[in-house]
Amino acid sequence: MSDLALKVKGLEKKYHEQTVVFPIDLELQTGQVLALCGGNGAGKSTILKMIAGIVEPTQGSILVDHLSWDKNRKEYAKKIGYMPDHFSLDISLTVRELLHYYARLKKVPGQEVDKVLEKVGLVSAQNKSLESLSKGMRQRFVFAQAMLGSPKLLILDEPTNGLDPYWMKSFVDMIRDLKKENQAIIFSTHHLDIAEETADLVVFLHEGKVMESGSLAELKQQYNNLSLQQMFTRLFFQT
Amino acid sequence: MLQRMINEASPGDVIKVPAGEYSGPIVVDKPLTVQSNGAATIRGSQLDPVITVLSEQVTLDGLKIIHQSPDKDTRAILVEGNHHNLNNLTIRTDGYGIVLRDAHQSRITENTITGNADRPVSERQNGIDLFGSHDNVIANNDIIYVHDGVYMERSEDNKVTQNHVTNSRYGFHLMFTEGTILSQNQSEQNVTGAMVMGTRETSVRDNQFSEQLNHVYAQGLLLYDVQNAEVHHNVINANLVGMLIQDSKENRIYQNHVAANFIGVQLLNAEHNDIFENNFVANVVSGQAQHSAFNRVQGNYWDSHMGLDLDGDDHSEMAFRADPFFYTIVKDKPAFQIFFQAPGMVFMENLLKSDTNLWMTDTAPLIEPVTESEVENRSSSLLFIGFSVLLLLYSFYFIYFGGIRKYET
Amino acid sequence: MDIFTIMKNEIKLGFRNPWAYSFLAIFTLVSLSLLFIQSGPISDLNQYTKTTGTFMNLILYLLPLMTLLLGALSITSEKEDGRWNLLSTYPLSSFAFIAGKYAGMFIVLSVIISFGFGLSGLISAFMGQGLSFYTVLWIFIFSILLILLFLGMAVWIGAVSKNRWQALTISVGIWFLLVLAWPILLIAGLSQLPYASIQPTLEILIFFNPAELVRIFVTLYMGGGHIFGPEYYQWIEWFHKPAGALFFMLVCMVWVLGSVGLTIWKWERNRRHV
Amino acid sequence: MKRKLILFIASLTVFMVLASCGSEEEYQPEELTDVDRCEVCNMAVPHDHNATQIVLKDGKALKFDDIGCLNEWITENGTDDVGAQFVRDYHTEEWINLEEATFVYDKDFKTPMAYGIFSFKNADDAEKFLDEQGTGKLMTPDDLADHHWERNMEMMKQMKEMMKDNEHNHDHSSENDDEEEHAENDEQ
Repeated sequence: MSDLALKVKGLEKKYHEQTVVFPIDLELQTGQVLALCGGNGAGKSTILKMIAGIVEPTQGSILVDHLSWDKNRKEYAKKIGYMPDHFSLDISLTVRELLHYYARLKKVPGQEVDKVLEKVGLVSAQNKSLESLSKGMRQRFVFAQAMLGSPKLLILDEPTNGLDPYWMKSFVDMIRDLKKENQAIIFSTHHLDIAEETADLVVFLHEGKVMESGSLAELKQQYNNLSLQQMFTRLFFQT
Repeated sequence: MLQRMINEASPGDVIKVPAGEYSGPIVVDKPLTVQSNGAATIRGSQLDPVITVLSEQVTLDGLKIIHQSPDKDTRAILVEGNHHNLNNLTIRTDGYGIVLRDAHQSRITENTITGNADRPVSERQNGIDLFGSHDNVIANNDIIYVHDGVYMERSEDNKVTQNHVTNSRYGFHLMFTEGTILSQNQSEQNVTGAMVMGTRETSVRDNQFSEQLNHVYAQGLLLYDVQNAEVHHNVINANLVGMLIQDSKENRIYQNHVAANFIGVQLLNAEHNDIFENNFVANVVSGQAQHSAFNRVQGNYWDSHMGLDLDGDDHSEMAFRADPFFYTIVKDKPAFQIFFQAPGMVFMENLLKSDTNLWMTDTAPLIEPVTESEVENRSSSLLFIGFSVLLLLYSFYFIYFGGIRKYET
Repeated sequence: MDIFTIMKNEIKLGFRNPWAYSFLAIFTLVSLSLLFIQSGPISDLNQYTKTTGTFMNLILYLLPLMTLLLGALSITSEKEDGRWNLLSTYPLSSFAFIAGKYAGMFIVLSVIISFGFGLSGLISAFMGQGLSFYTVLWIFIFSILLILLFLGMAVWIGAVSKNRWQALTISVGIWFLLVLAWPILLIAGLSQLPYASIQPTLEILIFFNPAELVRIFVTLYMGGGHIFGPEYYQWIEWFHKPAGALFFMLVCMVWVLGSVGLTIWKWERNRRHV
Repeated sequence: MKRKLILFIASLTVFMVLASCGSEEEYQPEELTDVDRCEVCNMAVPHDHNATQIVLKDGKALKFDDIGCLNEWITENGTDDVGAQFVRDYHTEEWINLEEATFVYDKDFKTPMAYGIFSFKNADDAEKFLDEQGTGKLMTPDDLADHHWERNMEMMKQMKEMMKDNEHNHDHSSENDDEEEHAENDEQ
């Protein structure tokens, strides 16, 4: 049986009286993938940051594997892996060095490093400095970092941003592999084809509000087998 | 018993004091020689001096004198009259050591005078104390733990030479004297090496005044209200203030070596002095001066001064000026002395240089020291080399193992 | 231990980046100048000499600024570059993060000065300059204390600054205030007070300026205390006693723990308030 | 941040005001310490009857080793900033206001800078002292203003002459060691 990896209830975020995320409910089982779709400023990133524990919610509750951040943040932190959308890495270090650093901070044994390096295909580059890696390789590195310690929930913020088609393909493969291993994943994207290929659940967001949500299968049924891209166009431009 | 021997002797006799303990007070009132090979000890613990020397031509030689008294204003030896000779005495005193009152043309030589180290300096008295006593020679005495080593007041033409004073208040203290010669003496670790006050025609030469710095008002040599003094060839080092010259005029100060003091020379209201060919080296601050623009200061070597010699005469065309800025501030509000050598203060002094005409100015400072100080080729201690190596190892360790070395498998 | 992990990483980053080496080069040049400051006779009583006095000032110009810039920029860039955002999703406390960074940067800075002192020390030994061991030891202690205290201030600046530009501005401003402008400001300001309150106020203010605090106490312990004059006589006598030395160490500790503690508090408070 | 800064400045101000309350209208003499130095002549200030001091209006205390040095300072700097002047009683060495003291002068009274003036709390004591000494004159604070303030440095000249006279006939009278005594001898 599948168990609940993420349960979000009434989650809301306001900045100075301005609501950026209206109350939202989400549920995710292990082995499921949820895609948050929407344009810039839709509130995707904020929702993920709240789940990752970076941003404090104004209202609502978040449970990852039945655990809340407020109750036990250390345990909570061990249950998630987070991939930020953009940040500067310490590029003077080698892939291996930096990954080991993250592993130690996650209290994860060293062998994990080899395991995730293999998963993201960075074994051959492991002794190169991050400086010499391409953007795609660096994305893989950040992804590898999130996977350290096999967390219950992977939170990926725009994992496919600025990637070449080859890496897009391998990303899809990786998500599918992880799904097979019963991994729960929540990610944001504006590449709707990626969502279409990987997601079980899809949430369309616009200006902090949920426009449409449901399992991919339900939505397909509802929208006469339109692709997500077509659904998006209909949702935002034809109503 | 000793007194009886003296009473029974006729003038001109030589009394050889047998080894042993004697008790004072003893009075020698006729020309006699009282001597011992150091084995005779005379003790006194009364208000009277342990030995009083009167009359003429008395010689005391090789005696040991122990003077104990709760009252500091008592004396071990009191001398009056002329042509005496006090030689090779070992004196331990709670009050004065040797006191000369109207005693002239006497010689005080090779004595050792020790005060009471357990008492604070203000509760001790002077080692050798002259008042109204002229033409004496005070030489080769070793003085320690007293108030002032050699104190002279209203006395003339005395020669003080090759004495050594330490752990006392002032090494040599001259008040209202004339024609004093202070030469080849040493003063160390006193509040002031030589305190020369209200004197005329004093000669201070070839002395060494060092390590007067354990007091907030410590200095090597102080001239206050002094005229016509010749101060030369002295070595003045490692004092709080090397030379302090105040309210003094018409003095000649030359060829002194003033080194490693906190402040090299201070001139306050000093005018018309000749200050030349002195070395001022390694002082934290070379010179401070206030109201002292009108001195003839020329051809000294100031190591803090960046000189420039264009015409090749070994003198800089750029004048050295003593900045009164800090001194002026501190004079009014001594609390600001805490900014001595504060980086902001030094920065400020370099920024604000106005009205330099009224500063003490060496118009032609030397480019090189007057006499090349012995090249100090000191070998470093093993401790020092070890420490340097340790620091390097520490840094290499972290740079290599902590930083550069890549973590590989 | 997270502190050690953070610390080690900080050291590694330190010595992989060019700025550490430029600071190292500058500091080594400065400490080599120690060889050219004529040292004069060595006195056993006193390590406070022209050499130490001049050198202390050089260090005071350089080291606090170096420390402030390094420390503040390092902390601010963690925020600005988003690395802290990622790390805050880790089971990592603000305490371990800030304390680890502090310790790491301290080692980097101490390595920089050790290299400078070690190299100029060895060269001086071969040149027969014969610097006294205690002189160099005291200046080394002086530098270490400056690093410890200013680094505390630096991490605080880093935590309150919004970006690198702000951190840089505040660092330079504080350096200017504490090192260059301090005496003038105090002389100008305190002169307005009644005479009797000038000194007590000054004495208290000394404890608020690490540059002055360290300069005065190291001068004092090197045997130069009497240069501060009669007003500080009792002060100096007291601080020469073991209790005084202990008090000084305590003040330094309060500075370090206080500033680092405050930084951690501020860091933690900002943690989920982006 | 701003609020904290204001708070800091405010507390500093309060502290300074409190600190400044110490200076009252009434000027008190400051106790002598181990390191006092005469403001004028740089000598250590003795902890005896010779010490004098000026307390300025701003509360700063200036100490002197001789009343002559105090006078020297007044001559140079005036009395505009002076709050009070203190001297010490010859016998008890307690601080007394200069305006309320009685003085005795003789050029041969021995004081650190040879100004030859002693101060007394009671006029009776001063008179008694003069009787004992058999020399000197009594002065009130007002008399000080007209005093010639000469230091006795001439004395040695006279003694020198005398010594030279004595050189040949060797009849130097034996005298006891009291300073006041030989002061008498020199009075011709």
